[in-house]
Amino acid sequence: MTVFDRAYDDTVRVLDEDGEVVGDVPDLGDDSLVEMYRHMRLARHFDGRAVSLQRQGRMGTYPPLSGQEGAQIGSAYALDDDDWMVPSYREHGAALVHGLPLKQTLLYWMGHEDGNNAPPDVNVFPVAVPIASQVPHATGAAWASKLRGEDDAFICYFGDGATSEGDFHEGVNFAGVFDTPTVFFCNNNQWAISVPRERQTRSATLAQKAEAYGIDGVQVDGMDPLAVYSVTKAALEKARDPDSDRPRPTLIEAVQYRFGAHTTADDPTVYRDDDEVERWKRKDPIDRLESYLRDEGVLDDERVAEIESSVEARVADAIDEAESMARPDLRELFEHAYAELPPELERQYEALAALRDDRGDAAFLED
Amino acid sequence: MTVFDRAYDDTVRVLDEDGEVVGDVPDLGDDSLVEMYRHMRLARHFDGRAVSLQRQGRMGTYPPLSGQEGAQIGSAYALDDDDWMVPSYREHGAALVHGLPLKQTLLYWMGHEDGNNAPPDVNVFPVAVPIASQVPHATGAAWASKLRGEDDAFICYFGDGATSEGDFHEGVNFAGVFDTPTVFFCNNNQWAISVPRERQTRSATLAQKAEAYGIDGVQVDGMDPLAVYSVTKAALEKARDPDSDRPRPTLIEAVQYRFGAHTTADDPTVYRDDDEVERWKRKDPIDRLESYLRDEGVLDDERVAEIESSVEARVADAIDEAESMARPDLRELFEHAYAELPPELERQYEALAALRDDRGDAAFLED
Amino acid sequence: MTDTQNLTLVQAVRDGLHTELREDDDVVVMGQDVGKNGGVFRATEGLFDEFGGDRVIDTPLAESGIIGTAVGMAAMGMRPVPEIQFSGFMYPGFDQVVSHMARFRTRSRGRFTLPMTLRAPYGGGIRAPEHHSESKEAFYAHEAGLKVVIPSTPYEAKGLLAASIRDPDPVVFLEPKLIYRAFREEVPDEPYTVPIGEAATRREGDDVAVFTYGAMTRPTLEAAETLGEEGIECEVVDLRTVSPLDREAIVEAFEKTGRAVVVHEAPKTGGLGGEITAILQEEALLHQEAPIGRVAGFDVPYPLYALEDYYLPSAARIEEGILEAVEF
Amino acid sequence: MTDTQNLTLVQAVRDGLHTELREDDDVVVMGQDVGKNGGVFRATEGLFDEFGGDRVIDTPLAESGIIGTAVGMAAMGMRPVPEIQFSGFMYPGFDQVVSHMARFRTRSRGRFTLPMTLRAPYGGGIRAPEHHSESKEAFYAHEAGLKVVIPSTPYEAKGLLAASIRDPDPVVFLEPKLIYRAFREEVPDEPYTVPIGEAATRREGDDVAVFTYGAMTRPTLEAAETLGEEGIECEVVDLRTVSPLDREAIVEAFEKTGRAVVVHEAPKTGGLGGEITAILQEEALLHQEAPIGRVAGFDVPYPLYALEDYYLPSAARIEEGILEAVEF
Ligand SMILES: Cc1ncc(C[n+]2csc(CCOP(=O)(O)OP(=O)(O)O)c2C)c(N)n1
Ligand SMILES: Cc1ncc(C[n+]2csc(CCOP(=O)(O)OP(=O)(O)O)c2C)c(N)n1
Ligand SMILES: [Mg+2]
Ligand SMILES: [Mg+2]
Repeated sequence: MTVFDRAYDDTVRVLDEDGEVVGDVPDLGDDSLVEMYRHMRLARHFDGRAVSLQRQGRMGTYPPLSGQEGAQIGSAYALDDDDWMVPSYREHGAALVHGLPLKQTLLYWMGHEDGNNAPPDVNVFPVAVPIASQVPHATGAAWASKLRGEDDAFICYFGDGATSEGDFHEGVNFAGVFDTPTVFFCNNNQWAISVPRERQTRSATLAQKAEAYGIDGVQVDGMDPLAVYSVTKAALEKARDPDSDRPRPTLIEAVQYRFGAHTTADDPTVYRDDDEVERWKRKDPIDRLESYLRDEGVLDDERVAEIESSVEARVADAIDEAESMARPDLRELFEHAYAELPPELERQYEALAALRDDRGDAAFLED
Repeated sequence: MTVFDRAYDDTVRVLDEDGEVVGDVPDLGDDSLVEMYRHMRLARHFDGRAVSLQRQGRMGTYPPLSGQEGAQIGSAYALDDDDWMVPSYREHGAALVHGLPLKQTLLYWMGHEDGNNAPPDVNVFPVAVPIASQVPHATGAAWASKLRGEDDAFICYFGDGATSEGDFHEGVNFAGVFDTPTVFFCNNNQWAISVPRERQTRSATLAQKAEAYGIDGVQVDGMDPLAVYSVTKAALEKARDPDSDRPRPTLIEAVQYRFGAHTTADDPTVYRDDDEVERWKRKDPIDRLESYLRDEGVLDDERVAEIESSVEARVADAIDEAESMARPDLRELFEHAYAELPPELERQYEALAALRDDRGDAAFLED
Repeated sequence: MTDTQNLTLVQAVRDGLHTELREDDDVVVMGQDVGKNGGVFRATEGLFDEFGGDRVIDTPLAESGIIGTAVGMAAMGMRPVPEIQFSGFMYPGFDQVVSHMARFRTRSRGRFTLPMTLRAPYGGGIRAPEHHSESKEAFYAHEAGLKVVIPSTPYEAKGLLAASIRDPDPVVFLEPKLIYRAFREEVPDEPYTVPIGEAATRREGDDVAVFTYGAMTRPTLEAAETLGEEGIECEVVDLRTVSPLDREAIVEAFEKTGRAVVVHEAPKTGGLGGEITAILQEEALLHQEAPIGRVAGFDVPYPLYALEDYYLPSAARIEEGILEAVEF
Repeated sequence: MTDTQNLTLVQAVRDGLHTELREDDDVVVMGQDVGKNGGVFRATEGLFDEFGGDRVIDTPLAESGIIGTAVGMAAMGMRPVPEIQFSGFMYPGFDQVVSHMARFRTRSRGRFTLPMTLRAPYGGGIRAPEHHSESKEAFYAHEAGLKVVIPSTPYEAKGLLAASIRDPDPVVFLEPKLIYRAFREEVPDEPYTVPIGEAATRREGDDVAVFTYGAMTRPTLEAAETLGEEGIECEVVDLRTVSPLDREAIVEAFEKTGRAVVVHEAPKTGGLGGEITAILQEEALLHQEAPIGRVAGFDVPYPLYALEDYYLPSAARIEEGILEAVEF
């Protein structure tokens, strides 16, 4: 019996809220477990710093991820390097694990497209802002890989709200029909801005939406990084196996909570109770894994302190790096609209550059 | 136990292929049963005449319905007069039962918008050509009725192919969330032009897509008019009952077959076998009901002949009526774009009218 | 004497919704986060508490669902006011806009009409993420059957919104979010309308007619003031409705000056600047003394915010464009 | 000497697809009914049998799914050629076109490019049902990052399609279905391209420049011939690419004649006629001798077929429009 042979509401768990083992601990080795822990801390710390950069006017609107580290880091750890990640806008943690430099995430939210230009060997798609629109991309990209006889798997992230969009439906349906190697990973963080999960859809679980596409669906405790790792790993393996007797695509519903605001532009106290937040905070994925690793004797105060300071240093460095980047050159506004600039665009650029030279930046820039 | 408490693939049936009773015959009375039969014959005859009008150049592209009379007439009979019908483009049979004059269907396919202008007391929406786009309309219209405290139910028709569109997903999901009095009636005729049902989606049934929306889903033999009637009736009653302990919306999958071409512009022999067509023709809904009614002693040769000739006369009259309508006036091109014509449109109209007066219709019209 | 409040544009929108919800039971407001949350820009603040969840409706995250169900409601005679959170997210529902909203009346020869108003904040300049800054009013203006309204002041925002909601035809109502909170104006508490289809002269001048709308009205007026100090007098016309255009007002302002510039933040190619130029060509060539200029967004995807100030027409670029027309 | 076949436009499209499928393994054709059925217009006839279901792919009925998965394929370096069955059904996938197809390159600073070609038959005149006759090329021309190509002859259809498929940028390729089978031309069997971005002069003349494209090229040439008999000589320019426009060719033809008319079947307001007028204003006002005319579809939803002959610009209307420009 695989992890896919269970009721949709039979949530997969490995660690309970106190970090006690209640399922099968994946065979990862201590070093990897510590690295997972470190990445969760890194993501959490990054998140706090990013929010405060925004508050200080050093960054634009930013979507925090705190509370979702278990799902992000757990799932990203299950990927091979060659596998591809197709994120929404909140998966900085997952992208980090898969090799995207923090500096790029910072740059992106500081308003530079460069943030999306992942290094060539980092298999991460650009941030997708229109909800669920990346779902068909993940199906298509995985389909391309299958058509070419390659054996990479693809993971696509999206939220609970995204499941209401037509693109979710069409993208997952195509994956079922063409049996593409795609793992659809739904970060059900209970809220789509102010709209609660229950108002998004009347289905009892999101995992059961798999039924509509004839693919596997499974619910996992998204705040349990080890459970997430295991389920994602199993789904990726199935995706990579053309001879599997099950459908290659899987819909994973990772049940979790966003601790903070939807973005820095949002005030969640308007639409949700502190009580609810507190209740979910007791499930904190970082505490859980830490407690398990301490019980196992893999982590102690010293190691945790070392991790904390290494994490702080890494984030600080990334911020320095990002902030030392100059405002992109005017030319960048035009450069990548086409492979080769059409003459009219060249002219638009030249007119703008001439006016800037003539009147100075002050005639354009607010700050 | 209601008709909704069954497995998605446990197809509801009343008459078998030979017209033998295999389920609960609805309590309709002989007259109604004969009227149902008459309407099926009428739809079938109309269909053949429409195809031949098209062949003779007396009508434009036309989508035939033969084979689908069981689903159309059976479901439409379940509606109250005050209930609303939201069709696609193939439901001439259903619309007829609900009061839309045949003449209007003819006019529509002869290229007159007038065909869509149903009489005020006929609760039929205009034909919707973009696949599945009428699904949210049916949800919204039903929702309006609910918000106003009215107790009308709404039936929305669409095909198997339509279930792949985002609008199907979004429309049905809204219905689930807002518990609208809508019956989603899927005419699964096995083909979306040349794309077979199995390539449309990997789910084993279309009925099970209801799972994604937390509503009831049920499969019915769409070529069994009595089964269709019963299931639709139950779904409509549930829709009309705000105190129902089940979700008010229902997804009905009516399994059936289109005997003819997708439209008169299509050649189905390119993509499907004669064998398959023959197999399905043995399930002909008209033969089935006829055989049942003959067995019951309700129909005999004489009655059938009378019905046949009344049907022929009615279609012939409708064709005469439709063909005696003049080409709409030029003004009609502009008249209904807005409640009141903006000055520029008035000008465009006047310029065109002046040119037509000057150069005559021959300067515009091909024929 | 009527009571007034000193409101920003977004508050005036809210007030307009409030008034219409109160006046007409058939009006409902619907969309993502418009209910409990009061809208991401607070355009629906407090309406949920006052009118309840059946009049001010939080919907699932699905634009086609929002617009498509509103079409169904409107066909039944209600007056839904769906909100799309940002105009850049209209596209998943674009089919419902062009294939149904625009066509139900004509398709059914007037049996079904769609008295609905589709609201969305639009335009750039607020340092927002990708897809949050576009202005694609030209899409809607090219689709017959729709009216397209863009307010630029609080007073008119309320009046134009009321007129849109009461209009028998479907209206796309685009709100320039850059000036949602830029300034305040006295706005009467009582219901009133500002007519759709009529442009407004914001500044009189004999030298050149400048046509604009939405958030670009302010930098255009700023440029006009600067040029005024140099003795160049601009007539600034705020179109307010971009479909159907107020051709009469446009032609009149041009005939007065013989020169014209169109300012919009939408990309230049295919924007309304071309349409207005063509109208002037058709109707008033003999008055023309200079090429009709366009100061517009560039023909590139709207950038992330590090470069957006270069993208949007600034007062400096507008001045430059006007000068070209004047000095020709 | 190369072999040729005498083909209709739709056959030339098919031949172009055939050639590119053969030349490049990364090319795949996908869409509704393109496989076994060979396309509802037979534009993909026989390709499924020759290249198999992994290269010529029947998809579910979902435009956003078709375009969106093609975006994903293209991002991985393939060259998908999705077909939308009629351009009027592009809209359920419009978000994928404007939010992704147009923007992937710029968004990722060129790391991800989308060498994809989105084909759709467009335009009226074939007595088709609702939504089957629209021409909304202006939507795509207003969206930076896309190229928009419209052939009008069999030879060029094949060459432009090949150029589009090989282009590093995403192309919207609109096929005028009214002339899918209107006439034949010798089309070489071998691969060749016709460059994107270049207009073609179809007829020389000194009196007036007439700009058009797609199916309107024929009635325009017809009108030009009629007027030629009366001594009025039209220069007829077929734009072939409507984004980016060949401004040079447009301006040159205008400078030669001082008069211009734009002909398109798209609705007048917001159509490309306005854009071309504005370009001429910007670049060549001093040559102008008459208002720039527009002969276009009316600003109403495209009618059902009983009235469509009135809707589409006919040779008579085009003559009339040209005469106005000439007699001014
Ligand atoms: C198509 C579209 N509509 C609306 C928005 C505005 N918006 C941004 S995030 C969001 C909520 C998303 O909720 P969910 O899918 O649950 O993801 P989460 O933000 O919770 O991670 C909305 C409505 C958008 N980005 N795209
Ligand atoms: C949005 C959209 N895409 C494509 C089409 C073209 N088209 C017309 S009917 C059809 C197939 C519909 O299949 P199905 O939903 O099964 O209904 P059926 O015709 O079998 O009744 C297609 C692809 C369309 N009308 N609308
Ligand atoms: Mg969420
Ligand atoms: Mg079908």
